Amino acid sequence: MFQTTVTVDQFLQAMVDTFYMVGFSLLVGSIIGIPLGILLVITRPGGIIENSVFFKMVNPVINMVRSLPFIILLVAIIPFTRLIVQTSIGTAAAIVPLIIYVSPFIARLVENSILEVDDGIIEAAESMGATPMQTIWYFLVPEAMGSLILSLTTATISLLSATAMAGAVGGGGIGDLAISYGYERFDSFIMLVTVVVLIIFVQVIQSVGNWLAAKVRREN
Amino acid sequence: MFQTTVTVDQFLQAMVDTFYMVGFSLLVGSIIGIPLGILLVITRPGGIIENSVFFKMVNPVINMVRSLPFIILLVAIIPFTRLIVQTSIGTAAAIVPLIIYVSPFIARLVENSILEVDDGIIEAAESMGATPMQTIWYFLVPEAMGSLILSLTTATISLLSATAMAGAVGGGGIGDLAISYGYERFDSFIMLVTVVVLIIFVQVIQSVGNWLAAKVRREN
Amino acid sequence: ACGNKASSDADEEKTTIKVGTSPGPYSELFIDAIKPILEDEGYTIETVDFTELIQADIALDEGSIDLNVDQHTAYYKNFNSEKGASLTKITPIPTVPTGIFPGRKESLDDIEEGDVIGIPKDPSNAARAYAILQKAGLITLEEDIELVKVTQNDIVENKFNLDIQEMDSAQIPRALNDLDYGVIPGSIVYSSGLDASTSLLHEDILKDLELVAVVDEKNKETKWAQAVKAAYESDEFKAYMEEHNQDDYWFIPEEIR
Amino acid sequence: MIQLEHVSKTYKRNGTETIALNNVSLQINKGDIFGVIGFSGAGKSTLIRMVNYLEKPTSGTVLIDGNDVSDYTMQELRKTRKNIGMIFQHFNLLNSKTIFHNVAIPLILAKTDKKVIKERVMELLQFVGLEEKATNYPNELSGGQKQRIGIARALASNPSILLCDEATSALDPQTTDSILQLLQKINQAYNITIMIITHEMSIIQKICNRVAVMEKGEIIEEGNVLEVFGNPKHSSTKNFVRTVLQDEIPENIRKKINVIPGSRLFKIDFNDESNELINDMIRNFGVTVNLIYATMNEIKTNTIGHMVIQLIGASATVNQAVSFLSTKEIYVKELAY
Amino acid sequence: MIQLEHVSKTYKRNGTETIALNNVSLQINKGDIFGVIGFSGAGKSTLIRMVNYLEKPTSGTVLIDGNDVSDYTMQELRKTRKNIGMIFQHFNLLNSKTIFHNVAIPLILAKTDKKVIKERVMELLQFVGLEEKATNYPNELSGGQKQRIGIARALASNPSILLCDEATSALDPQTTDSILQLLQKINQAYNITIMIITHEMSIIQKICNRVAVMEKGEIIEEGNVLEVFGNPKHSSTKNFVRTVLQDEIPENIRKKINVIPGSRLFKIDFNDESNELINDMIRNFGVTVNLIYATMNEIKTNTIGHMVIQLIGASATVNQAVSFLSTKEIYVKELAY
Ligand SMILES: Nc1ncnc2c1ncn2[C@@H]1O[C@H](COP(=O)(O)OP(=O)(O)OP(=O)(O)O)[C@@H](O)[C@H]1O
Ligand SMILES: Nc1ncnc2c1ncn2[C@@H]1O[C@H](COP(=O)(O)OP(=O)(O)OP(=O)(O)O)[C@@H](O)[C@H]1O
Ligand SMILES: [Mg+2]
Ligand SMILES: [Mg+2]
Repeated sequence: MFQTTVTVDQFLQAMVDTFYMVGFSLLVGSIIGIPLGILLVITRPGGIIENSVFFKMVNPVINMVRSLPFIILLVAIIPFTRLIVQTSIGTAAAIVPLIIYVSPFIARLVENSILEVDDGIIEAAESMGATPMQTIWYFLVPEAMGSLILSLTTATISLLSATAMAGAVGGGGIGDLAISYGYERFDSFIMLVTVVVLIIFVQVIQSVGNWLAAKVRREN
Repeated sequence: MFQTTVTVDQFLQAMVDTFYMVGFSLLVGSIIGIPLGILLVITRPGGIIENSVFFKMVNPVINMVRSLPFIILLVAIIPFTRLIVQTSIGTAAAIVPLIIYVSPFIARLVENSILEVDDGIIEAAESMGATPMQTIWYFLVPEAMGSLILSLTTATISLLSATAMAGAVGGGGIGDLAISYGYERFDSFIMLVTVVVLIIFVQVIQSVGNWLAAKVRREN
Repeated sequence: ACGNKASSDADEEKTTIKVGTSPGPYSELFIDAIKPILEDEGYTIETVDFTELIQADIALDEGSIDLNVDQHTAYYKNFNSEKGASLTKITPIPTVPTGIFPGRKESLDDIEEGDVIGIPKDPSNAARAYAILQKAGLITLEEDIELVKVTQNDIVENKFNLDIQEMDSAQIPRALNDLDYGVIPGSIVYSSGLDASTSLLHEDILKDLELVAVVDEKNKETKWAQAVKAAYESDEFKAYMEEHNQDDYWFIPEEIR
Repeated sequence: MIQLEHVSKTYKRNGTETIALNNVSLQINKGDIFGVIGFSGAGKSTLIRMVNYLEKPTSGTVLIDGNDVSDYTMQELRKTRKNIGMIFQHFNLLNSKTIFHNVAIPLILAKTDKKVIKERVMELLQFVGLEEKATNYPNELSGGQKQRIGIARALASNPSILLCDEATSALDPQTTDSILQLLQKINQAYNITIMIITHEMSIIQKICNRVAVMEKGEIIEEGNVLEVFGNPKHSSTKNFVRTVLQDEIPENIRKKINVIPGSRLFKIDFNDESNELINDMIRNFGVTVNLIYATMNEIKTNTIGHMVIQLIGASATVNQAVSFLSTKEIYVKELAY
Repeated sequence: MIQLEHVSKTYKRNGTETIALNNVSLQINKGDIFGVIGFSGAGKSTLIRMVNYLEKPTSGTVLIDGNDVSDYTMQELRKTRKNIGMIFQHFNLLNSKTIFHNVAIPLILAKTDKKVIKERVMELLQFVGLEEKATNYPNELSGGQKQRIGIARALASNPSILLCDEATSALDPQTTDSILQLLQKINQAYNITIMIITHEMSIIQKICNRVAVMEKGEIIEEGNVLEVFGNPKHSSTKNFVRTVLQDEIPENIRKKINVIPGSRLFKIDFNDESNELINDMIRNFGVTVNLIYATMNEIKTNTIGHMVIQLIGASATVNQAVSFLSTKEIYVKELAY
């Protein structure tokens, strides 16, 4: 039961890789996805800077990226990946498709959160002559913050789950360890350990997300 | 370019399998996930039927399921799958893990949507002596409907993307075709066709979702 | 095949070999038996884990890794022609044969109309599976078909109308309860701890389906590549195989016997 | 009957406490139209939310028909609440539902027959003058229209207690009057108890029989409307009374008074009893009486008011006239110019 | 200066049309305190939202300082709006931000220096009596407190036009008065233009110099406050005037009148000019004058009012007294008992 071919070093490296992949893709994915989600709200018909050209261009692109199975996405963008990180393998190379996978996902969740902001708030912003940037920054984002945090939490967990597929390009990480040792090498011990670690990760992410959201909503 | 080893029959079968997997798992996943999401809102501290035992039990379970990479989930629940559908292979067997994958995902999105309902509405319900079921049905759900529809749209698209992994148990479907023929057998024609079909699917799902949500929000 | 980082003049001095490894016995064999030999000769071995053979080949082609020991000739040739790559073998290496294993049915004699049989879905292993099914006389494939490209559609005759389920190879041992038979690649037999001797039928390993050590064409003659080849052919390795292959688990190609 | 006994409510956040209600005791009898008046932030909304237990008191007891609400099971509480209609200060309408549905919802919750619902809702919409908005949605209504929907909704299930949190603040006086008349009508017809929060004295004056004046979380004066407002003790109460009853001479009238040397200024009660006063003084004492200012107001069915008169004449005659006033048992007060 | 020219606004949904504004023309001059009064749903909120172009007119033109707002680029529109403060009927506060931040936001948008913001915000919070709530959040405030925050926010950036959509509807009269005084002060000090929507006559009466009365999307009467309310033409206008000026004898006073045979009842103007009337009639004609009812009210700095008197005496003397009244150029009308 307790015998395994995975070394402690390997395991620690996998932890590091997972942190790195999730952290980095979440960061960049948010930097891309959050503004994108906001843009989807404000450029839509009736939005504060209604722009049907932008909306009708970006909306399908997001759908397109969202429609590709992760492995296909990963292959499809190899040339792009190489352009960005000079290689198509390893943790760095996994991050590019992860970012591309999570950004539109975040955009959709953000879009949904921002759409829930009361119209009256937007009117207040308009009446003060707020620029679109100010409306976003001082009105929409703060008012949607609780929901945005929960959305990012959801995205982070989906991302963690997607890093498991990073193994395809030698990305490593805990999920890959679970798949390539636990699943493909039938190493039940490492399967158990990795699953427990993943559960703990998710538990922590969700708890932090819930706590922050509740704090923002001033429920605690 | 236009040569391929995939037959038209095979392709149509894949379409049918995808529809079947997405449709069925979405249906059952919603039946499980929506009430679960609502329960998460109403049993949480300060909720209308505050129940910390339930909340503290279910919340981690959802996190647990959400933390597993799909393929691991699939393996982990094989005994359960066999119990339900009598087999661990084929499309039917893929549906069980898909449901288990999507239900907590839907629950989280629903939770986020329902949390955005104005407190005043809940107070109105309370003041009328509405039962918890009535509060959910006549107050929370209608008020969150626009957001709920967008959440389900997001879940459907994630689900479609997850069906690609159903190939692991011989589940078939368009995504699997893309991977095992387009990707693994370098069949660029079928890759192109499947990707186009997936994009169209997603486009349709998102458009229908957006349209319905806008309709519910009376924006069109 | 562009963006090659490894500069050729440095090749002569190259003492670090990057190996793309995949789950299964071939990478393990390399690490257990070949790596120590190479290290004794002053080489440093770095490994990069892949779960996808294609990705390993792509990495090999672009020069991110130097060596791969997880595929057969048919596979890399197909990769070359599809991707315009120029991978080449330096030596055949020990190979674990694929076998038909019992599921719900104990013996191939019990085969019946409509039986369900699980085979690997990845093309490299699917090729072996179709070959062994043909060998067992259960199906007939089109003549002159390139084995690595075989799919269900190339079956011209399916005598028992078998329901052939293509699935993840690692899934097959786990699904034997729901299969009448499973065609399981040696690597998975090894990993899953199945008793190889319970196999109902062994494949005859065709030349093109022997595993090979693969490098980029232009590195074929480098010192380090030759060192790898030499390691597989060395007496030390032979002794290792002698010791570790008592139950004939491995098929050892003629060249390195 | 509604009883609050020593009810306090404190809000805590980050260590700071806000005392919204401070040891409030109150009894509202069946059939009362009970007004609660007070400055913004006095604790009126908090008080009314105690009654249907939307907010639990930090300490103290809430009794409905003699039963301690904190002893109720959820089910009993719901049953009680079904009998309590509430009009919210911020309306709390369902934006996703039509006006019709918004008004119908208490009936839907009570599983009322569809046909009955339809009739009842249309009747209520007619009452509040919005039958043509039945198929509209709340965000298509004006502020006052939303408020009227809130009123219709609260009345839908014929509650036996009605809680109104500034139910007419967004309404013009005419619409307010028609709503108040409606409330009065149902109060009389069904003997329902109505609790009205407002800061408009005119509402208290028109329909309440009892009133509580709140300040800083406390009830500072309480009782029969005429008693409280006829003889206000606290300065806050006086301030409210002043809003309907201009208690002092308006500034610009005061400025224009012709200050005749030797003349004196008096403020006296003005009610049904004092119609003949001026005439009598002029006739009986030969004093000249100028009417400077007068105001009169109805509180429920009673009239209260006062007037300011200027008496001119020989100091002795003026004195006589003043002592005549004193015999009349009316309030007299001399004012400085 | 604000000009609306033939402005109409129609809302369409599912084929049905709601005409919220119907060909409205209006001019508000710099420094005006312009009141808009009307029944619930009359179109007041729609009208005020035309001014800062939160809502585009379906037809017609909106001019600010002579410029057609529809010609503005977004940037120009924003610049104009920065100069227009607005108090919303439903407050529209940011729930995620503290009270301090809510009031500060127009200044933050204008990139004002932090220290200046702090001073200005605390000053405003003091004005509206909520400095101790600076670190609270909107959902911790009472209805009236929220409204006061909305007022403070609208004033923060010293706008030159202030739009108030029922800015005091949730406030008690005393707080309302202090807000109105504040508005009046800034109107005088900075000559800012204020547009006030209300259905409380008392507000118009206290601070507006001009008024428009709306009904069903139209302006039915408009002009100087004293003119419009001193001599109301439309019945709606009369109804509003009646709310501050009880035009008719209250029912229960009327009931209690002692109907003396031969006596007659008259309603006459009651203003600065009529102080001595009663005295004069009694003295000069020997008629007995009972004061039945009187009310007096200030509209801005003018006083209007009326009284109801009962004249008793020989028919000839009464007639003489009545004709004496007529010579006084005051309004006299005989009433039936
Ligand atoms: N979005 C909308 N869609 C349809 N009708 C609307 C919409 N907004 C306002 N209306 C209608 O236009 C009319 C005028 O509304 P407005 O809000 O201007 O009234 P108001 O005079 O401000 O009333 P109140 O005093 O009740 O606030 C009302 O009949 C209202 O129902
Ligand atoms: N959730 C809360 N947290 C902190 N303080 C609160 C909360 N709710 C109310 N308060 C405070 O309690 C006091 C009473 O509030 P309440 O709403 O009862 O006043 P009100 O009399 O209804 O005033 P208004 O006439 O302005 O509506 C106020 O000072 C308010 O700021
Ligand atoms: Mg209140
Ligand atoms: Mg309005």
